[in-house]
Amino acid sequence: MTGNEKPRIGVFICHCGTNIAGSLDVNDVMEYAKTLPGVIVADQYQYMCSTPGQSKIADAIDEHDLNGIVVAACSPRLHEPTFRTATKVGGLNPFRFEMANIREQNSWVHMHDREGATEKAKDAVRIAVAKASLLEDLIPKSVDVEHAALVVGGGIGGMQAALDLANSGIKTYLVEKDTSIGGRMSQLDKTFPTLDCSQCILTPKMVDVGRNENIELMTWSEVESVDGFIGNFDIKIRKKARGVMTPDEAEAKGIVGGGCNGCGDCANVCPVVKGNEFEMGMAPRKAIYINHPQVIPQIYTIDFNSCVKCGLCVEACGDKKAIDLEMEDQFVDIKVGTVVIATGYELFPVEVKSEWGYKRFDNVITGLEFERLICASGPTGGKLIRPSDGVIPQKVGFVLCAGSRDNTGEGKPYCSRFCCMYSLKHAHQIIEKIPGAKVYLFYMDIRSFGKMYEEFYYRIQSEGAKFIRGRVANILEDPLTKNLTVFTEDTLLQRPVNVECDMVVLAAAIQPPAQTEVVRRQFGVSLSQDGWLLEAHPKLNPCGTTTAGVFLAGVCQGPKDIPDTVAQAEGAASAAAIPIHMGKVELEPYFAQCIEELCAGCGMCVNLCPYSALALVEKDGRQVMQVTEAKCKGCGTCGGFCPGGAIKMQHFTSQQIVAQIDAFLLGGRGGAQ
Amino acid sequence: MSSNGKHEYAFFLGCIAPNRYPGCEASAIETSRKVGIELLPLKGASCCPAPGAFGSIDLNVWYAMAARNVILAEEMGKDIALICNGCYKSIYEVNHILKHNDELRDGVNEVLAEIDMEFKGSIDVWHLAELYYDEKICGVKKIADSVTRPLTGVKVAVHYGCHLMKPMKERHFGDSENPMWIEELVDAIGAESVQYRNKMQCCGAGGGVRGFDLSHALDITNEKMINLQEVGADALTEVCPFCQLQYDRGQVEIKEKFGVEYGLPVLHYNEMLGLAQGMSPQELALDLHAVDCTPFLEKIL
Amino acid sequence: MAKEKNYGNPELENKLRDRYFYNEDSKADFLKEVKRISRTIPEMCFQCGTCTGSCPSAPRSSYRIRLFMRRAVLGLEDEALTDPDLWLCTTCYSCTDRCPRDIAPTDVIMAMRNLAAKRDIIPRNFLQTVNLIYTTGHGVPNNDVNRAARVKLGLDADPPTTHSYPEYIDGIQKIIDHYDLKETADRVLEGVK
Amino acid sequence: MSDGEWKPMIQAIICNWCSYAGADLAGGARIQYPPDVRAIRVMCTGRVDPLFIMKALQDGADGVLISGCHFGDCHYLEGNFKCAKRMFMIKTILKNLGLDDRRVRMTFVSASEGAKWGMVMEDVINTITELGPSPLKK
Repeated sequence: MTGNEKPRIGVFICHCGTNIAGSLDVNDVMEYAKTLPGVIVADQYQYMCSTPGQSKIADAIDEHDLNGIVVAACSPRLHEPTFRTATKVGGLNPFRFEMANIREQNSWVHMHDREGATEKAKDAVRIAVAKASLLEDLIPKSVDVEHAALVVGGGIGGMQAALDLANSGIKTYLVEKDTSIGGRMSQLDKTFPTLDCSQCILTPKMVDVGRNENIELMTWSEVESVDGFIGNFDIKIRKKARGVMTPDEAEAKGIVGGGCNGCGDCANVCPVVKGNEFEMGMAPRKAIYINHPQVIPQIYTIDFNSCVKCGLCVEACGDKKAIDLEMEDQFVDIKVGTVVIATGYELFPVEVKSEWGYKRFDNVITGLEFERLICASGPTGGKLIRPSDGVIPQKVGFVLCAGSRDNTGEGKPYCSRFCCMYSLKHAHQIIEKIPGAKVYLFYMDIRSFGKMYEEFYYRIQSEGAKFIRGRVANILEDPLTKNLTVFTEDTLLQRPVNVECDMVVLAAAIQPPAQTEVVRRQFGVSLSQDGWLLEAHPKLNPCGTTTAGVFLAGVCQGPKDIPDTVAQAEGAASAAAIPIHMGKVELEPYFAQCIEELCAGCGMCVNLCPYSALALVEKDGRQVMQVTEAKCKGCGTCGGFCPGGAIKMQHFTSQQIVAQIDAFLLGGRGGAQ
Repeated sequence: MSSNGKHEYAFFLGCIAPNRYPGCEASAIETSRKVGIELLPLKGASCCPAPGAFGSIDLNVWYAMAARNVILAEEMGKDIALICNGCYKSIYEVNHILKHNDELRDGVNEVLAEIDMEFKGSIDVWHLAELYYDEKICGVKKIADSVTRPLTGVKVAVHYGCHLMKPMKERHFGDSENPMWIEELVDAIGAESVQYRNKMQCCGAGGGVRGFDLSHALDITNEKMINLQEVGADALTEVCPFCQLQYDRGQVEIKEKFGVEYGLPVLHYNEMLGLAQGMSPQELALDLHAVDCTPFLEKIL
Repeated sequence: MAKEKNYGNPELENKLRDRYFYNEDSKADFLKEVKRISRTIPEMCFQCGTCTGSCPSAPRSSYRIRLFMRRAVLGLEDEALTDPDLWLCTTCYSCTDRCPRDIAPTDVIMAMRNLAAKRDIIPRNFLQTVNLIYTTGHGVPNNDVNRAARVKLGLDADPPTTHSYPEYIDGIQKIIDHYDLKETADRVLEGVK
Repeated sequence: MSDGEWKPMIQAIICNWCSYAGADLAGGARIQYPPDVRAIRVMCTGRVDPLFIMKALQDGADGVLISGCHFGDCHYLEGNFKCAKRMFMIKTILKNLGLDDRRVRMTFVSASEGAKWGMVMEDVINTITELGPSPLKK
């Protein structure tokens, strides 16, 4: 409390139904609170977060002229905002509120020690009261929000988020590490359960993205560095050397009417042949290439790792002068208010599970390879043939959970969530394309949870696919015919199974892409145990992250099928749009302040600050530190180090923290003197 | 390693090598000496004991009995080398478990105290074949260099044996689905190693099944024989006298019970290596093998 | 505990015997014991069948290791321990290497065999091995043909094991007796005769 | 306390973004651990002034736990790293004061490591219980 203001604290203890009251003695805690210095009133209620609960706070402030509020309930990470508002409604500055966590860190973790939990709760309240007695009025810092957003990743999730942001009038940068947008979905042939052609529904979106005036598309680019915070992220983008200029870039260089028009003359003359990663290496591409006809943008790219710089392409390109073999990476600085991460997934290297022989047996392929083999625009023009001899397979086996639901440490413990459904779709496609073909799905459970998914499952069953309830133990290859024998148990028949197949498709698990670690560190996003990006709250804030202004869309947050990805992308986009449309965001006013009388001007803090928010300035003939509040994020690292105690961390002052420590240790355990 | 620059190990014999296929024992000692590995007698060793029989009745006895054998080597201050997968399971695994599980170790030591012995966990246990493959000890090249009579022109299939490779997590050989390192050792002695269906399948003898239900065990062996015949192997090699017994005597029993004859010679890798290093069939007591090795020998001698 | 049917006609009673699974059929201690001895966690099993699919014994018998895992989880002690299939595991550990739940089914079988042994359910050949080791130190002892062969090879007639150093037999017998294994062996082999 | 037996008093200071979130997660998962630790929340372990730790010990704390994000995960880039560096200094001072330096400890628990938080609690409490009451207790 500032000045000689006497603390007048109100303490409110929440039962949270039986969540708290079931494991500790709320009444005892309340009676104890009444005895604490500075406490004018103590009360309890079933659900403090409910409207009546909140009005208790407002009323008490009014009735007892309180200047500090303590609520002992759940975690401040959940309800601090709620009770700050209640405090404000009561006419107090919201930062006069302090929360004691007696649920997540007490009643829920000491369910079998009522006495210990009650003691701990009393201490927690005493500690909170000690801090509340020293709280001060604070005014949140309000900053302008840059009217632009960044979307990282140009798959269906990233594209959807970018379109939504752009269509709501926000300048949107879409950064894609690959040469074209479209992501995994553009590799798919058909989509379940509707069976519409993936490209057919995707390309319109891709075109929209390419055309949208509010979207600045940056393919073959990656985020290099991130600075700043919500409202004002300063981001450096690396535009990888493409070797080929767009018409605009060409124009900028004074080459009129030049630049790449996607004619492909260059690729025709290029002597270097490589595997096309878009076709899972099953089709060739040149060193100067586009992955497939529908790429957006229609600009060729040089793979400088394999280019021999023979210059034939330059000749072929002629007057367009689009090709620059000496091109180097360029860096672009952009400023955005919010960010959506949509970095998607990659396939788990299923050869690790060597019993299935992927990469050892020619005719064992992954689901993604199957998509290309069955796709009309794929390497075989949609004619499904088996790799070993180009023969059309008559007996195809599908291994579900290939690496998913596996906690041996080799595989992935989670369910990859869309493999069941695409395997059903694959089964349908074979039955449709190859009359008389036999299809076996080796499964543990068929997880057809989505809209019209179970119905799709019925359909595939009725089409004659054979479902064998058993996880595949191993696969053997006949060295001569290259046919495969699949071994498992039909757990329903309770008989071991020995099925010969011409081809086996592994529904391989998915995993976070390699660059996840880099991206998450750039944006300060945590990982969940399974390696996917961690959302702010698993149920109530699935798009948000612990970094304000950074949101998640699609599989990067956890396995999802296309509908769920698009849905989350739209959620993330609207969440990312809100601060931008508000124009301003309020930042918690936890900045450092310099107590100039105490500052010796040693400058140690200046180098400690990760945001260079501190500087030494001349003041009445001596050096003192000065804080640029706009830059300060309130970590308190300076305050933790200042030898003279000259730095005051608002809302976490040394005085307040020491008071909390004293309250705990000198107050006697559980209040016992 | 001893002063004379040789790698010295306490040689744990087990039962079947010394008492049924002495050629395995003799060749192990001879061939190892030629590649700088000295195998010293482990005096007073017993059965490992049979992991199937003892493990099934009471794992604690199995721990204690195996520990006794390990301790004999601890007293010599030498690591153990052995040539049988069954022994490998007992001796290697028990040594490993007791090193890492205080509760079990104390339990075992309590019993061993009655005979004034204590498991200290001071040595390691190796299969001779892995020592051959280990560059630091011997390595494929050294094996190849020791060859004076390459076994050219013969197709040799490899049976790894279960207890050598599995469970993967309690071994250090990595992949147990399609290992190739013993094939490298086979190629090193001039023979042509061949791949066959279901290479890693059990010989059928383990877990006491050979004794409990012979025809069941033989039916598994027979499946292996069919797969081996399919690729026209001239001989089968393994690193386990018990598997050898199952394949070698097994073929006779298969003929009796199922009326099928294969006549596929089955030789322990050390017997193969012995031949390649110039040892005579007599020095390897190949005449004790149930299946006549002559057709195979004619191809290489 | 299955409901009795007293129709005074054994054949009929057997034909119509109660096949229900009753919760009383579960012996919780059985699972505990299996876990203690096997040092693996059967509850993790989701019955995928990878084990049976890997099993060399399954295709030639009624042995289904997956069922034994189920019996462990449900505590079906009698059903598990009295089933002769229990002894058809060759302990090849293929199931253990492939189990996606990181369970060691083979060790579960070994644990069940240990528990069966406590009830004197042990195949004769296992006990004969015990007797041989008790008397000679070897499960497969030396014989004269082999001795002759050994000598020809320049080896001692008997290997430097308990065969050449019988003084070690005493220690072995002490260990085996500590667990009353010899006694068990004699009792059971006697009983079977 | 009702019964006379001594229970340790352990002061924890934990960061808002990782360890506090991890502790909350442990709650959500109902991971049970003994209740002898009292936590104070700061935004970042970088905020932890050595003085706070000294004060706690002077007040008679039997142990002090500082817990933050894993290196590289710090919400403020490297506050946890700066704090970790200070810990060496603090531990040296403790030794010079003749205190067992295990009484002060820094751990790293992320927002997704609820189970780990439970283990840290068990471990810290066991360690301090073994060390017994702080000699500085008045």
